[in-house]
Amino acid sequence: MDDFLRAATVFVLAMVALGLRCVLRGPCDADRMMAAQLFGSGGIAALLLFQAASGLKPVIDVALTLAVLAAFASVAFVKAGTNSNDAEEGPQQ
Amino acid sequence: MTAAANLLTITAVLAGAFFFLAGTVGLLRFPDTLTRLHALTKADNLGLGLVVLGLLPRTGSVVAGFKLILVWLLVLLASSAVSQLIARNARRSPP
Amino acid sequence: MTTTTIFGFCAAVLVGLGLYGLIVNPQPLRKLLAFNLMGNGVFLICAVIARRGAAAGMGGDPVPQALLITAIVVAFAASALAVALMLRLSEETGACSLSSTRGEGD
Amino acid sequence: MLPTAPTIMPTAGASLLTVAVLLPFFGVLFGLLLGGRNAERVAWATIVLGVVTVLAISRSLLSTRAALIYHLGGWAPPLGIALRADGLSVCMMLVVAVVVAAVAVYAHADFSTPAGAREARGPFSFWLLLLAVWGSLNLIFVSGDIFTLYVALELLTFAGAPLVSLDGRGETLQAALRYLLFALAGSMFYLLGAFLLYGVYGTLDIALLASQIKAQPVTWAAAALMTAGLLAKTALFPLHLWLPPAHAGAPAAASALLSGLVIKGSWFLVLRLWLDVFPVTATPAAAQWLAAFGASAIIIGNCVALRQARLKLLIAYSTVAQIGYLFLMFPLVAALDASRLASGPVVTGGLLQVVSHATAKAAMFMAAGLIYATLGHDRIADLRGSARALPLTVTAFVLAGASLVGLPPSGGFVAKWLLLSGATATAQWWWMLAMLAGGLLTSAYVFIVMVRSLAPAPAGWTAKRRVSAYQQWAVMALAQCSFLLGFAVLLPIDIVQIGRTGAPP
Amino acid sequence: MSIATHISLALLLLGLAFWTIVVRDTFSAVAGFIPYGLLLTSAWLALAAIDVALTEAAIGAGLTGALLIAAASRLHKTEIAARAEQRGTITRILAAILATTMTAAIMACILRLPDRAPTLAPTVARHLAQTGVGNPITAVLLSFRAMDTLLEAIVLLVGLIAIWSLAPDRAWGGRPGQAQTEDPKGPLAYLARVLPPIGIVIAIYIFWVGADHPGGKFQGATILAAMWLLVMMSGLSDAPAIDRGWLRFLLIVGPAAFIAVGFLGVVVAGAFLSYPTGFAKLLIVLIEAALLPSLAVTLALLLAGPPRRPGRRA
Repeated sequence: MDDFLRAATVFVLAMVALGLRCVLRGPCDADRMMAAQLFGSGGIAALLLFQAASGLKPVIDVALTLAVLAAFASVAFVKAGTNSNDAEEGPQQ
Repeated sequence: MTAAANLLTITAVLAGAFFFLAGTVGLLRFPDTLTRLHALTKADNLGLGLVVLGLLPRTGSVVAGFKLILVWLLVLLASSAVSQLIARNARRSPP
Repeated sequence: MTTTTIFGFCAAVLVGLGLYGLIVNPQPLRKLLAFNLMGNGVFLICAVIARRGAAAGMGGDPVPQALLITAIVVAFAASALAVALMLRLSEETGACSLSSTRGEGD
Repeated sequence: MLPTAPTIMPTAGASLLTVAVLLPFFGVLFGLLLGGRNAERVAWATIVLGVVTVLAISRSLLSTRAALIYHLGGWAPPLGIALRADGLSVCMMLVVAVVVAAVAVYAHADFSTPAGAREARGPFSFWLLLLAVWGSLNLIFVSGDIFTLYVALELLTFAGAPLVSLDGRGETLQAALRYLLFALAGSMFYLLGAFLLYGVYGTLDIALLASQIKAQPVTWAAAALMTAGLLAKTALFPLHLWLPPAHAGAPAAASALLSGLVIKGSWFLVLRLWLDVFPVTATPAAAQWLAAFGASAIIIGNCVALRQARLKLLIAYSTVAQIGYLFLMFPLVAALDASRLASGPVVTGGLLQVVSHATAKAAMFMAAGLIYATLGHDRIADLRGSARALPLTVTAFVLAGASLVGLPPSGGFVAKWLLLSGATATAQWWWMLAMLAGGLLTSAYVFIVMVRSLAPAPAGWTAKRRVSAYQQWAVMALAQCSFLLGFAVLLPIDIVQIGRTGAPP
Repeated sequence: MSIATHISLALLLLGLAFWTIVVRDTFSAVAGFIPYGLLLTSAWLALAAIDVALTEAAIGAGLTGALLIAAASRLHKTEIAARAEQRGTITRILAAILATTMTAAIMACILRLPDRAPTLAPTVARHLAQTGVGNPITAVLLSFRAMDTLLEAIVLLVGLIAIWSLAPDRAWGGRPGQAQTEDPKGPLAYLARVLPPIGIVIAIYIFWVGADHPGGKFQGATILAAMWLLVMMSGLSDAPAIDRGWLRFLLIVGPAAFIAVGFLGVVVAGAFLSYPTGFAKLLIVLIEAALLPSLAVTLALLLAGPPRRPGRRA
């Protein structure tokens, strides 16, 4: 069973890595923003699978923290990307 | 009981892995940003949901199971809001 | 190959990559990214050392782990200060670069 | 098993060490809370109390004639953190207290909240950062734990870098950024070395490390990493490039702090490590390397200083050169220890060099600030009239310069004399050459500045701004400290040597 | 098999790190940084450092990522000019040699670490009962090496003062960051209404379990800070002007309480930061509770940057 979970981890990680490669290459910033998204779901899934073999309990708190903070980081990410695409309003006074 | 739980874990995790595969294939194959976004969010959130479902029997306590589901809900919430933002952004500035 | 060796090597490469980026990349923000990589490498080495000291029913030596938490928070503050300086610099001069018209000194 | 050597037992009266460290930080908190004009008032109260604390610590050290040791939280190392103050630490604390007080007097004119404003950025930041610099320096001097020292180094960086760019001009922001990046990278190297030491010896306590350390590759690597990191922060040649623009661009009071004190923090740590932690490991070859960098710094720093057109840049490059002297002591100590001779005088010489440079350089930067305020510029070619307008200040500048050159009876003279005799005793004549050449070059630029400022002012010239008398006296007091420091050798007891453990007697 | 997962994790980590260093576009480089933080979290877990993983998840993956991304977007303009000044080939080669040497040296050091690794774990275990807390990391952070934690809180504050000192003079006393012009009915505002209540509960939970299980004030404070920033980013509530009295009080209450408890220890327990028998856990929880709001506000303001707009009293 543990080996199955570990194999699943490697598989999901591989998928995420492949997707990441594609997303980070662009072509536009909107694609790159998906990187955070991709990891929000795929990364956390890999993390959970990864630790399922050796007992889940404390890891769930980590996943919980990650889920909250990943949401925050994605928002920061998208907002930042949006700002840099908009033709720079310049600093507000 | 354990056998049934193991079966659930294996089935759900396999299904979840399949959706991750589908999401990645979508990313690789679809032509434009919006469709890729669609593939990514749909497939990956389902994938995470199935993985969470599969791991539920292994948590050992109700509280832990509840937290696990909460993880999924949080990711779902974030990704729905964020993908809308990305979509707007993509529409405003075509590549 | 044990887990600690794998991550120890990974950490060593991270430090090297960070050092390379720190020297080679001209943009301050890229330098900061490289600094963060280097820092992560250093922290990873500490975690490896902590893991090797697992004893008394603990998964790792708690002292270096506690140090790591402190170090991560301090590194965050450092990044925040550096970013604030870069943004202010670009606001003031319209550019964010470390090489400049040298002062009257040279 | 907890190894307990007699050198790590706590001593009575050492709780003052926590006060010396935390009082300035408490001042920061209090000043932040009250804000506005109160920041300066809080700073003043803290400075008065802090000076009293440091004096009390010195008295305690002199009466017990042994290092003061304090275990925080009652936990003995390796589990807990020890504070330890020996003669070296107390001397450094004293000089820092003196310079901080003088800088504060000087800065009252430049950094008081303007009338009508409730709170202004410059003064608020300056006073709080001044206290933060002081607290982190005291922590560096007394901490006995290499990780706490890392935190102290970062604190010092965070307090020092913004001092560079207090005026908010583009070039000073750039200088501050470059300084910050250098310093951060340096701390990371230091931290890596510290972690490696923990990985091998299982402790971070300096005294415990000293008793366990063995000459082996990982120890060498750790020593190299920590030293390299600290050298980047100290701006020893060839890692000095960040220093001149940062120190020359900052406001005068901030330059005095940065050049006089801040770089001494990381230097002190190198000294601490090489004397107390790594004496077994520090091979003479490594010490020769350190000093070789030092000698190059002396020659190159001084030559570049001579070519400067602006006074503040000249002083900044002179700092680059003077840092070099601080590293000449290492091969001397190593050679003396190796031949079982007393290395004490050389260490005293090195420390005197630091003390005289700290006071002299702070005085010079503040003098340059006054000259700038009076003339409206600091071009060396156009200094005429400044001696007439600011006799006290220019005298102070020259006295401080004399101390850098090493004329008797200055602190610089005694320091260089002690170092030179160490070099003679160990037959390392090449370091003597570097020192003498450095002295000649230094006297050349001090002389140039003196001659230029003695020239009469053009007819009809008036001062751009009148500077306060107390500012001039603050500069003079520091310059006198440096110039008369040489008489410290007449003291009945060599305070530097109290509680030194590293070297064999 | 476990080794295989670890190796793939390490390789992916290195791949992302490599990407961050070599890619031309800064925004792409930073885009790689958020997944990188997530992977690093997994690495801490693989090394059985759960408390560190929590901290990394909160600070490394969350706050640092957001900080760098915002910086990358605001420095976008300066990119093109900066690209012109690429380093020459010789510098690159020398840097590569230096970096390779460094890597090799560290690898050698890691292989040469003593076989019987020194550890303080048994010592910590022996004294754990005296601190009253069950999580050894919390015991180290708040009892054995409490000074480090106190200094760290002070480091954050000094960092904040340093950042504030970068403000333009006219904006002193004002609000940090730019005014937000978000759609109050948009998806972001929706997220900023729904997520923070959940986030706050999670933050307090993480803080509360910290005494006996992985977790604690830093991690909790980071989540709180993130939630506050989210509300600020969505435009639902503006950043506070930095001269507010309540803000200053929140900033210092944690470190001040910490120092106060420390000196209380001198009086009643004989040493700075030592706790009287039986009261250790109470005092530790007290310090942590005072630190939580201070750290949260400090972390959020560190990210928000120096004041840039006039406050209420223009």
